[in-house]
Amino acid sequence: MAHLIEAGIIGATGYTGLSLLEVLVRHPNIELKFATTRRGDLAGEYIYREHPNLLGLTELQFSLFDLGNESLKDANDRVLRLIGDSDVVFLAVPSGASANIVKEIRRLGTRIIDTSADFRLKDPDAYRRFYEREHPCPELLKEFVYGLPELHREDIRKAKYVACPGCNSTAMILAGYPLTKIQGLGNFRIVYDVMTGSSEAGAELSRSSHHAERTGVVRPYSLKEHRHLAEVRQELGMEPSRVCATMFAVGMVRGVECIGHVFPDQPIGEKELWRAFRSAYGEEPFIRIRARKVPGPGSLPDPKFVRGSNYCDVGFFVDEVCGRICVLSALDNLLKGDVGNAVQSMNLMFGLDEGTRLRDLVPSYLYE
Amino acid sequence: MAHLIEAGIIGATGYTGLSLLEVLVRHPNIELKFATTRRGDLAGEYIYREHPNLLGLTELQFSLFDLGNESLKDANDRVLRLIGDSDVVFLAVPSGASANIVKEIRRLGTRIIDTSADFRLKDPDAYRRFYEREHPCPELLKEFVYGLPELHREDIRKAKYVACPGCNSTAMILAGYPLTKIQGLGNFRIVYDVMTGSSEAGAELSRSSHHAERTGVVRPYSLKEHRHLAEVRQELGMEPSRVCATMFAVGMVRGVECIGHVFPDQPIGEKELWRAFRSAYGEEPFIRIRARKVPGPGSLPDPKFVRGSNYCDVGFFVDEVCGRICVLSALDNLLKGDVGNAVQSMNLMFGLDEGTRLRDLVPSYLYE
Amino acid sequence: MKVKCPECDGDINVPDDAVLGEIVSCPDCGQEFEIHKIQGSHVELKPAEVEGEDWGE
Repeated sequence: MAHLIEAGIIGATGYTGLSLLEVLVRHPNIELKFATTRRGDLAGEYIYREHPNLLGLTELQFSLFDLGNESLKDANDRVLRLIGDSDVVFLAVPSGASANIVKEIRRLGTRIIDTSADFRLKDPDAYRRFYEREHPCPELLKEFVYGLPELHREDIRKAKYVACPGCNSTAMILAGYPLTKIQGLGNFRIVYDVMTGSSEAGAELSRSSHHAERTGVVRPYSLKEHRHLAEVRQELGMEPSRVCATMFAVGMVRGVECIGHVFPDQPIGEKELWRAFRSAYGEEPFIRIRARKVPGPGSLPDPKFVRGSNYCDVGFFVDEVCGRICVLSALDNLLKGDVGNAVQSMNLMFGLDEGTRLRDLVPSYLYE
Repeated sequence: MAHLIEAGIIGATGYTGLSLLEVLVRHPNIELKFATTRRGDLAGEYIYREHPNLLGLTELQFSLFDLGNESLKDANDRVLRLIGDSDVVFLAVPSGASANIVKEIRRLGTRIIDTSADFRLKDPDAYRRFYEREHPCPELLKEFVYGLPELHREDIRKAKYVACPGCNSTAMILAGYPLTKIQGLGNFRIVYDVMTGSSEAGAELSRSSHHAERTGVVRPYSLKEHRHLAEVRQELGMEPSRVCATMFAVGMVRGVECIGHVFPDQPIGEKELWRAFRSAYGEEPFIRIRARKVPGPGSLPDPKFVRGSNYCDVGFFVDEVCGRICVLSALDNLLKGDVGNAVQSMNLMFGLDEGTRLRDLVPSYLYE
Repeated sequence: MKVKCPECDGDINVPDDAVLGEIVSCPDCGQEFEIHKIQGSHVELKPAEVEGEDWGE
């Protein structure tokens, strides 16, 4: 595999695009060839005009790219050539737009890592139900591998196309996955409460993300059939009725905290939970298990301990009085919940050490 | 009943004491006779020295009072005389200290409204289990009425002693109470997740409430047998195994958001939930029902809509896919979750309009 | 005129001069309805197709 990988980002102005840039500008094996935008005012501008924190870290300029706009034929063709010459392209555009781009660039042969929801669900009906539209190219679904290395490492190594999971789904999946390995649990049902930060809403302006109205809320924003649930059910192999979740927007910018409650038919002990979590994650570079019985800082997952890193902390406890077991997880929705999975998958696809660059992202505790 | 009620506060430096002052200084029927502290440095000082927001609102000065300190006999006796001369005294001191004060001042005949946990639980064993010590005067337990007007209005009217509920318990009880009225539900089990603000930790300094370390957390701080649970079980009349809860410290100062998940044996529809919530709370001055199906601002409870007021918003929804019903509530932990119940009970005890002063606390939306 | 909300049994106030096709919403559950039939003081409602602004994140 070539030591230097030529890569590009489609949709580099959103929060996912920004987070990709923050990781890739200092990735030893990556040469960033292009970063696109649909905004005419940014075409040709330095990246750091739009992302001031990147001043001094890249001299790259934005390329205009919008397949939906015929009048931009020359600009589009220029980017298509850049894509063709690159080894991998990251897509950081909304669902729907992503599928249309994939349909167009497939013939170029470049590896694709998509951060949208378009190719996560194997079942086009699930896609229709949650995204309320027909999937533009269902025949391509089977070519994409679900970009969660902890569950699909070997497939990702061999993959040409990877679809990265949603941030909430990553948290729910990684918390619940070990339970699917416990024989004694049988057909358990899990109910999640997921608490999320404002950066999940993305860069687009909206009243619900307006600072004066977003601060100090605990807002239930998705009551039941959240689109990320379809991924959790697919990845945990559980029928819809056994996995439910409610999401809350809470007071933070970056971070997801997730708790899953299970009421098993017969009691499951801490020992068994430790066994299941160790066998699932013991060797994982980016999963840390926090399940200390003694309360205190760090005894259980909290985004405060992972923010700015690719870690997903997982944990559990047993509530004997109610015969309840709880699984928990915490991650940074822009890193392990988004571009962390993308870059981790890319490292695997190109035979690099999986933690390249990602290991250098040390979680910073005093980082609001 | 005398139009002007002479009242005092024991423990006026804590957050509960402060919140009591903020309400009582503008209560039309209250004349504040004393506000005590155990701190020598504050004895004789104006209240607004310690609580600068109250400058111009009261000329009251702190009285020194600490029964545990023999050397303060004169100061203690002076306050005991003040208590004897007053119509009602609010206790805003930690559990344990409260019970000792009650034992001492009972003979004075003044009405007592206690905000500590010492007299909330009817069963001394539950108190021992949760507070890890013997109850100092279990024989007095039966003389206290649980200070939640929505459930005990008539008893409070006639009460001499009232024990105000915990903030998290108020939220859990008010969310779950209507369900106990639905025949079809039978022996349901409810699992709560409760998200709380930093003011719940009180004025005492601690690493977990240190700003740099408290900001940006979603910290599970009580996993299972939280002391407030005993109140919820008592008030909802449910055995311990049917009520469980996990608490999270989230990014806000004031506020509690609570969600309760129930998986009924047979389906319960929205209509039945509306009937139960309307019959429980239809006439209540401080409970608003938010259960709108169309998502949007205010469709479900969120502390953002009650902060600064005595309201507890409650709501619910039905998740057909998983056969789950959810109940929710949101309140301001310093008001409806604390001094709101205390003042509401006081109004009832003295035959005043229950909403006196409390109705003037309009929830302020842009109030972090 | 008062009519029972088909969704939650709440009371919906229908203006006396309401016309067919008019949209009324339930003050409790917020569901919107179209006035389907009016016979004297008897009013029939049917759900109105309405897309709420999704406060999604």
